[in-house]
Amino acid sequence: MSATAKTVLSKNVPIRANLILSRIPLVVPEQTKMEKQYHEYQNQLERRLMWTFPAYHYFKKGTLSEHKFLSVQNKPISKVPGVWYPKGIPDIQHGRERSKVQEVILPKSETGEGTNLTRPVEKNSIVTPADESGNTASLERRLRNTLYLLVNYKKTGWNFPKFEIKDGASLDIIAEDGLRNIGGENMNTWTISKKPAGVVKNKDGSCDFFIKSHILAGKFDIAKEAKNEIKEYAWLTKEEIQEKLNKDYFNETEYLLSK
Amino acid sequence: MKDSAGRRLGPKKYNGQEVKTGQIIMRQRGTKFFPGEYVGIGKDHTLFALEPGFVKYYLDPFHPKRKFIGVSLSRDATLPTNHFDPTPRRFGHTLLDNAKAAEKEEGALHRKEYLASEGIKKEMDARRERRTTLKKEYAKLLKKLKIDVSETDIATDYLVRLRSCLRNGFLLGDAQFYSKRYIEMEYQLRAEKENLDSALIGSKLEEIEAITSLLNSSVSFSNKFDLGSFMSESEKLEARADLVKQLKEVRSNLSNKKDVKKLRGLFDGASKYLSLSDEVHLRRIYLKPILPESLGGESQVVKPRENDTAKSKSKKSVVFKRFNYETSKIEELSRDKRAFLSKL
Amino acid sequence: MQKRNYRGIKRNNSPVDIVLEYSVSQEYLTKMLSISVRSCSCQKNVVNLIKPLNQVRYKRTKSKNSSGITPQTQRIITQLSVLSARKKQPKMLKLSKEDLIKHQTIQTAWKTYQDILKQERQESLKLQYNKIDEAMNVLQEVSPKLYKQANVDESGKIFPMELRVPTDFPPRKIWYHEYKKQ
Amino acid sequence: MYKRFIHTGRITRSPAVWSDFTSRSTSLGISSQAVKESVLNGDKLETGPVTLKRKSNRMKYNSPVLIDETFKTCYDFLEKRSGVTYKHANNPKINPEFKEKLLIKAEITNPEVQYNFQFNDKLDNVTSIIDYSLPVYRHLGKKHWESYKQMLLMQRLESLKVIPDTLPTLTPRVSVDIKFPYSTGVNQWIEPGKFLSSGVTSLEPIVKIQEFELVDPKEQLYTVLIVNPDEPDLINDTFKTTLAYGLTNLKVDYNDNVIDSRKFFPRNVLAKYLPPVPEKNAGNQRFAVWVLRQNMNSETKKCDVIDNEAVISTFDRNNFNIRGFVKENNLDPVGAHVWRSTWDSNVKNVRDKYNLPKGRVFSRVRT
Repeated sequence: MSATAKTVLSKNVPIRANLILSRIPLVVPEQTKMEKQYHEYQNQLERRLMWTFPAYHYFKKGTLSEHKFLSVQNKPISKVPGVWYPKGIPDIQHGRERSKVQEVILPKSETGEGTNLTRPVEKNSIVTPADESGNTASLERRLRNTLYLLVNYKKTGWNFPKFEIKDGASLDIIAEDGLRNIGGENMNTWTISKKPAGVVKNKDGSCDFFIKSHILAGKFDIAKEAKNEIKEYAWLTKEEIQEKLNKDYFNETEYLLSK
Repeated sequence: MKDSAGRRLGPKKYNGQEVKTGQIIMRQRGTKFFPGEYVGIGKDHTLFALEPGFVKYYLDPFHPKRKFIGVSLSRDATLPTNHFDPTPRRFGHTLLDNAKAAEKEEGALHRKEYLASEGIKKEMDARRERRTTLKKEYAKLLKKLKIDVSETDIATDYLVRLRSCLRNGFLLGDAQFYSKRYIEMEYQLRAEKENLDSALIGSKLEEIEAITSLLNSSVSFSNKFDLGSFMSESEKLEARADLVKQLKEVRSNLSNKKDVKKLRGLFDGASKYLSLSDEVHLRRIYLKPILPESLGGESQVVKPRENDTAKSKSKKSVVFKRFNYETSKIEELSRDKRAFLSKL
Repeated sequence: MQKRNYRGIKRNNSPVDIVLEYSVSQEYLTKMLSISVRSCSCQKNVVNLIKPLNQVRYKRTKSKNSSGITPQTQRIITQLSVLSARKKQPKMLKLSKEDLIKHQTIQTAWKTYQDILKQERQESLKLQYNKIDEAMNVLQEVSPKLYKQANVDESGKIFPMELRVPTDFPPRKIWYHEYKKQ
Repeated sequence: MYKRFIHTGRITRSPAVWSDFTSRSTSLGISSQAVKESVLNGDKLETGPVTLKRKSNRMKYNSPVLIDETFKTCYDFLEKRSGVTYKHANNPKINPEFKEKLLIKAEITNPEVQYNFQFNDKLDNVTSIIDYSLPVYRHLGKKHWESYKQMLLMQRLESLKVIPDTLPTLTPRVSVDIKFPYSTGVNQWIEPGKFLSSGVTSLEPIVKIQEFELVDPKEQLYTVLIVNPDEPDLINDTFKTTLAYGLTNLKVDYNDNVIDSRKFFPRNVLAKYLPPVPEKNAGNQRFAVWVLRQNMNSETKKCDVIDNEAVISTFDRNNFNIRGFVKENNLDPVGAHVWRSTWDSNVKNVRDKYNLPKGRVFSRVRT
């Protein structure tokens, strides 16, 4: 590879630093049906095979909390001599049927929400207003996916933000400075490495190097100075990027993006 | 400090020296030398010869850090012997030429064997006795069934053998072949010993073949290994269907102990045409000790009426307690006695 | 422990205990008598000593054993029993032939699935590594200076604390937009 | 985050491979319909698992929670993968060894195959249940054999010094079992290294040769030799090897593989069976059963046939050189077995039966 590159490339070709700025997923990916079922199955097996919960250790005898705890537990069938139990004679130890899955139920708190040990869990919606309105400029969209920053250059159209090299600065510095030049200062980013993650060799001999970075806080806003250069920007998932970029370019950069 | 006297350690035999069994080759503290081929080691690590031969000091590539002393059986053999070569061995016993001594030695038994021999002999006699009576029975039976075999002795031998093969769990085809082959082999060996004419042997083998094939098609063993006349597969199926019909009929109107006896009686001859597993299966179905509740009729489970007296309850029906999983309560139920085979 | 107490009460009714009680009262009597003989002059004392005789004796509510255990010991016993398997192990899980096969199939499928995921990840990482390698080679060709800058040792670089770990559900404030450059 | 594409709606369902028995052997499925239903559609069954025979036991039985639902998903997943593997395996261009591997991979996760193999007898060769002509059962059979019987055999061969006293070494590849049904009518496979009485061994054994490897059963020929390396050799004060039984040019199927006299003709017999007749005080005698593959000609794809009549004249069965024999005939030792015999009071009857001379008696003590 490098042998062929040697013949083609010469020094003083135009070099650009491209920045792949990503927002990592905020929510874990959705479990497949198999994963869900397997985990639930294993959970149930574990409950069946677990040692009996020693309630007497946690609740002192004769206290109100003990009474509260015991009153919400499901009572197992008790054994009475001389009675025929078609599904097997009950085998109860410490209030648990030994041959069954154990369920430990925590009593409700006084207000009726959650248990007295935990606050009730409010589950926020994974679909955000930005998803509903289709606002691609928002960072609060597609929480399960990684988002990448794409800008629409007036001259060349949609692309990753790219910056010409300056004297004395390394690729990552150029990329970071360039980002702040076009997107404002109020961004917290973390560049993974000084080393480029990939390269695209254009037909005109110029080279596009890719620097990977994560946005941690703040937001990208087109700066005044850059407004004549950039039309708009968007935070897009891999699939959406595929639609925006031209096919060859996407194929060359696909490996840098994750779902 | 007091010094102890010398312990006289060191080699007692050197490389190439001849040794007899038991001779000490080396006295040492710890295993300076390890015992190699045909060399033993004592509790104080003394090395001694296990076979008469020639002492060899050697190294073994399997244990590169050890030095070995071995005894080779011949003067020019090198040790260790190649890993994949047969081990050199010495027989060592002498032939007893004296006929009297040989006979005495051959008759000698270990104490335990001697003590057991009486019992074993008795058992063998008893077994032989059982076999002869069985053979006699079979001969009688063959006569009764009017099966004409040219040699009763071969036929009964074959049948006794076949029975034991079947008892040991061989499939019928295998059992028949192995029994026939046994008779053939026994005959062939006898003929060879007596130097019989090959034509005679051939005719005899043909006769055996004829007898066994005749027996295979005219008699068969029941699943209890009793001999009877032959039943073809279709006959067996027919008999089975007939039995099932009768069983159903008797089972459907059981009312007293006599009926139960009759029901059991139906299975009397069934071992002839039912395989063991099939018979067990049918017994399970038709001699069920308690009728299934789903049948209805007398097998219905009912709650005893309030006004029934305890005595009247127990006379006609059986009262029991059962846990009801739907209501999570213990129910007292009664059931007609006719649902229980043993209580009729 | 309550069970033992319960038994203790019951045992008081047994003839052995009645005898025992009797012997105790005998002892009491002799003791009392000897004292009363010694201090017959002191009327008050005698009255005091006689008093217990008139007292009604009730059933014992604490067994002899439990009275010896302090609450501290009892706590240690409870804590140890939490660790011990006695009475706490479930019944052995015996699967029918069908269920055994089903369980094995589930485990095989899961293993296969994990293998696929692992393989995919390995392949992706390998590809990325090769691309980095290629990019560095090209960079060395086209700009040795940038190459040198890119090759600066980065050991000691720390992972940013602000990077959030994905959770099952989004937080109330999804993104911190108000970040200002410090 | 890496890809998770399994069980997304995009993938179209491939045809059910494991329930299609038009091109697959029926032994890849559970033969009993009830048990099959119980395994594959256990959730539809109301009466509990069928393999529990008693109704009361079925009522008492509790399946693990969610096992049926999870099983169904996993079954579909594995079946789909099996379909893909079958597609590769049916490619006519691949070589047979690789095809065998693919066929194993396609079926080894099939619960029906696992049921058949785990809960049935592996020695009976009932082709409707375990058919060793199928690669997957051969693979499972080999793993099962290697898990115990192969190790036991090697331990016995090594500790009894059968190797190297008869042949230098052995890489076991076939499972060999022996039985003596003619002499006693006892239906029992012999454990390697067992002491057998002279009555049991008085008539020839039958040998079961179970192949696990990919061979051509229609062409491949086998030789079976039973040798005794412990015959006293008084002249040299050592031992010599005798040939107790020899069979050549035997054809063995994957399933029909018990060699008794129905399987061979007098022309296959290299040496007629001579029973063990140890002499008094001559020690224990080992009888090593060697199973050898005859050389397969790689060009003609035919097996070399041993010409028994010519070969018999080249050796002396009372002083048999098994190493030389194996080398001359280009044989490949693939399996072995061993039993031991010692003098007992029945030996003289056996000698009498075979018209052998009276046994010698040796001194009890070695010189």
